[in-house]
Amino acid sequence: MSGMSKIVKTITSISIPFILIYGLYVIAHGHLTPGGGFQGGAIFASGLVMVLVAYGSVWTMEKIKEKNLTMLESLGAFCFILIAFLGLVFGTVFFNNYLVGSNSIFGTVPAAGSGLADINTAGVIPLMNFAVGLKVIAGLFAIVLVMAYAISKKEEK
Amino acid sequence: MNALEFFVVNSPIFAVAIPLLGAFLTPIFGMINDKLRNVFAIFIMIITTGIVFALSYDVVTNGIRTYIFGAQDLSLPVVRILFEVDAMSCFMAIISVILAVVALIYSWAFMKENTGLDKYYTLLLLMTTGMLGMELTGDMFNFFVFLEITSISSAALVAFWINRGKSVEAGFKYIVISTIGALFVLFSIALFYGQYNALNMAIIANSIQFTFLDKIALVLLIGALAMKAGIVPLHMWLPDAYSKAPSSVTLVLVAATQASLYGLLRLCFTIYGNMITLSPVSIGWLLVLFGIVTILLGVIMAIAQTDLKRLIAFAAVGEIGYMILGIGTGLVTMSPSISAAGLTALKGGIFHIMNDALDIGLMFLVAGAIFYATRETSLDRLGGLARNMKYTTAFFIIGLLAVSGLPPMNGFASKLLIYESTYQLNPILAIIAILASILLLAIFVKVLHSAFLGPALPRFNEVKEVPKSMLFAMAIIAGIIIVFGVFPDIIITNIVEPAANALVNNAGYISKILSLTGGA
Amino acid sequence: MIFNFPFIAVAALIIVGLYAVVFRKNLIKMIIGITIIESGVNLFLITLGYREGSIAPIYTSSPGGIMSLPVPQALTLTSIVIGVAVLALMLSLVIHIYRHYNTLDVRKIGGDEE
Amino acid sequence: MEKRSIAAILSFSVVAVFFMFTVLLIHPFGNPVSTEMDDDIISNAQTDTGANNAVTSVVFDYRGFDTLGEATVLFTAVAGVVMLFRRIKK
Amino acid sequence: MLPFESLLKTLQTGSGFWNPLVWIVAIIVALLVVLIIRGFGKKDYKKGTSQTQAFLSGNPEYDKERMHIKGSNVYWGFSEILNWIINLLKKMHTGNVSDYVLWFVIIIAILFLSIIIPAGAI
Amino acid sequence: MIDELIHFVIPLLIIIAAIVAILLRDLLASVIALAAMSLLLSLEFYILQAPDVAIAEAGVGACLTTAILVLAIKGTKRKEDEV
Repeated sequence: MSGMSKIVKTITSISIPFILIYGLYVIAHGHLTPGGGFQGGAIFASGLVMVLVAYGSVWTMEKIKEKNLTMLESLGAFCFILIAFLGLVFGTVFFNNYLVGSNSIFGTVPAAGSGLADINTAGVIPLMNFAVGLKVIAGLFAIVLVMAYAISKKEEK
Repeated sequence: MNALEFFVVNSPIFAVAIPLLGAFLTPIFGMINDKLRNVFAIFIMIITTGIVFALSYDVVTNGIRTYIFGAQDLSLPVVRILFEVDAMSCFMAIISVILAVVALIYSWAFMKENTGLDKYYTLLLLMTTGMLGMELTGDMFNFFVFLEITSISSAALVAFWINRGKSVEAGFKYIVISTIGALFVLFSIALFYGQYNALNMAIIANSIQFTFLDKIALVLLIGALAMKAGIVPLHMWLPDAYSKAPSSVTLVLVAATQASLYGLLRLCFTIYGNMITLSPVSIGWLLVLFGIVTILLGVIMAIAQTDLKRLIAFAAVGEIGYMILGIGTGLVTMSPSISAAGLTALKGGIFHIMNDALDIGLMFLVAGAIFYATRETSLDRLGGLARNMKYTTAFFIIGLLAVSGLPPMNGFASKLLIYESTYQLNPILAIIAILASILLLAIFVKVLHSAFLGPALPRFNEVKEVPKSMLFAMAIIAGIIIVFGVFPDIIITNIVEPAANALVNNAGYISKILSLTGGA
Repeated sequence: MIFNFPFIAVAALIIVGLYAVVFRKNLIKMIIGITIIESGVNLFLITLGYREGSIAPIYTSSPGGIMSLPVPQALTLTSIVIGVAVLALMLSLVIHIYRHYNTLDVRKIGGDEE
Repeated sequence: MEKRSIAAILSFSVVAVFFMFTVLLIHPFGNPVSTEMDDDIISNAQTDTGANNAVTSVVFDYRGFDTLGEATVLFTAVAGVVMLFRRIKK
Repeated sequence: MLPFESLLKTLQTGSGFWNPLVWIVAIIVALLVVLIIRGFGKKDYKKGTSQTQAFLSGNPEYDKERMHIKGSNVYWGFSEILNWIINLLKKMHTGNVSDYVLWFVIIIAILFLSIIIPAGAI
Repeated sequence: MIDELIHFVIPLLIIIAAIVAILLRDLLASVIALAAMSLLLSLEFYILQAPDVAIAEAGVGACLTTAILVLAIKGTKRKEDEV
């Protein structure tokens, strides 16, 4: 895949920030509105796949190495399991939501029943959302990138 | 709470989380140094082994141990995920970790010349995590998730040698089969959820009514798990996957197959434990039938094979039949109430799970060693290897005696239990089982003759003994085989009998959870 | 009137997917069949959790009233991600199979002979 | 017709019939029979986890370990795909 | 530590028993008998001389490849008798994934019929 | 009434899309049909009051799955073999 025409590239570069920001929004507001790490990560990765389609896999592979992506994914997974372990250290058991009800970040509890809530709620859930989001972005994009690169390499031969 | 108590209380989660953490960190160590990565992976697995042994000791002495994720106490609608570890789970976990440690040690020299070893070690650790999760969990959906982890990592590892079409194809077959199986498992879980609004195994077992939908779920779960466990006629992926994977992977794959078998046992004895005997067609007789067919097909197909690894794979199918036969006999003879003969059969079946893992595992390791030394697995081209590979030959002979159930190896002890209990059920079954065992001996004597004995072939003059790490890995398993064979009673009273009792005692399994919630 | 029609759709999707796996000769078609089975199971889970006249289980500016069940939705999320992971691995294997055998016909690959 | 097709059609029809019975015998559409676990979650999710989205609180708190498993599945798949497309020594 | 007596315990199987240590003693006795018989053998047998070479009725020895009985030739007659069932079973292993899934569907159908119909639940 | 009709029509469309996806000979076309099925499934999830799952299904099922499948078809071949 050598990339598409200039028109496609321009339109992609204009529209890509909106998709990425929407993805990040979905990740960040996972505990308030529909969405979360997986959904936002999938949207973000879809935006990146658009870049891949427009600019070609060889170009993308030069900019973003597959090794970096897998590293990022390992980091996301590591953060996730680390947060779970912190529940064991600060709280009592693995996966304990030890931040909720405390006065630290994300510690407030929303009023019961329907209504608007602060983003500063839900304890470790937003942190986990970000860790999973990072992991899903890196993971899904790594899959598509590696497959696309391998296929384009094969076609060159 | 002192440190030891903290460790024991949290040991179920450490057993799963530590290999998982190791898998996440392996790529980072791989970037630094190859040897460091290998040492790290082995180190992680040895720690896990220690944890599993500590957990088993605790469970056998103090009874079932539970672990609640995310909270300390439980209220009656069980919303959280639970680990529920009884002696049976521990028994299977011990098999998994032993095989994983041996496979990691064996891989050191065996896989040395390949690229992509970072991912290889990561996937091997993930596979072990998946198996341990399947064996320790007490939640249906969690079981499904770990089943998927195990299948995906196994399928990728089966296809590790991507420059061979057959390996890739075997990996594809395995992933298709396991995905379809897992999807039907998920469907059955949804059926349970829709009726009882519960995902915990004990809660489901407590409230199960054996309605029409429960029977549908039972059939789908038996079918899917039997397919993953390699029971005839759903075994066909097994020879492909076993024979085309690298030998170290095959060793862990044996344990993965048995983890699915564990799921089948958990299903029959715990979830449907109260109800299974009410069915007019006894599930026990069904399992006995499956067992006999599996034994016969595995052994007869093994006679016809000319490829060493495929031959061992079919022998493995036969060995799976013995376990199913033992367990099925246990179910049949225990149908009105728990009887001594049924418990003996169950003990034989469960003990044979461990023995099969060790025996077949040793055979695959020997096959891998032959492949490493000669780059050849076809029996028509091998010959006279005993001259250059003395230790490997010795290990092969140990494995041969163990697989065919000859004393003083471990295979004899478990097969004796199975023969005697099936004889009480129906003598013909026992006779078939013994005949199949004799055939297994004949098959492996053929391998011994055509691969190791005979004149020294000129093309194998340069063959050398395999490296020390591979010999060490084989020696570990051979040592365990001999110890188990010479002192079977210790193993049976200390590990197997608690496992069999735990499996039968589903009331205890259920009441443990109910007592945690404050009910019952 | 509709008489469990979404549930019937689940059964139909599973049967259609199984049909594709068993009768279609093309490997990618088989994979599409597996995806369809998976969609059916996902739909089953969500349909199990639906309550008539309910709202989504989210409190943020919700109008109030009964809520549909949250657990099946969480399970389905997990199942969807597992599905895409399995799909990626299967397709990678198919690409490799194509490179070795130069065909996607399921009958032309495999077989016992070496 | 060959043997395979006959066996396939017979078994498919049996399985289809039983699946249809399954989906017809399950509770009527939109009226789950037992909902204790979910009602418990719906009423307690806000105070327990502080999240307004009950699904997120199930995903990351009540059944957080499943999510870890799911993340591991994705990790496994990425490792598998990267491994399958690695460069191999000739 | 395990007490020593427990090592010597017999494996009870409900209707019989098995004591591996007794068996090992028997094996050692048998080995001793074999060694004694071996002691009666010819003393003038030397390795490396022409005594050790094969004698094929005066014919020259074939090369090693032809002398070796290959894996598929061992038990030739035995597998010839079992040929009908082996061929039948080999036909079952088509190596086709669709067939593997079809077997799954067939088994599911059989289990449905054999478990659910007799119960009369429908 | 209109609710019931929607719960009837959308599953029906999903089934039709699935059948089309497996019957078409052109693999690319059948992948597009699969994407349509995923999108309809996502709509159905939304109607069944599961917006979380609907977003995930739209992002993963309709976009990434299609991308991976199209890549795989590009790496292999487009037409299903005759016979």
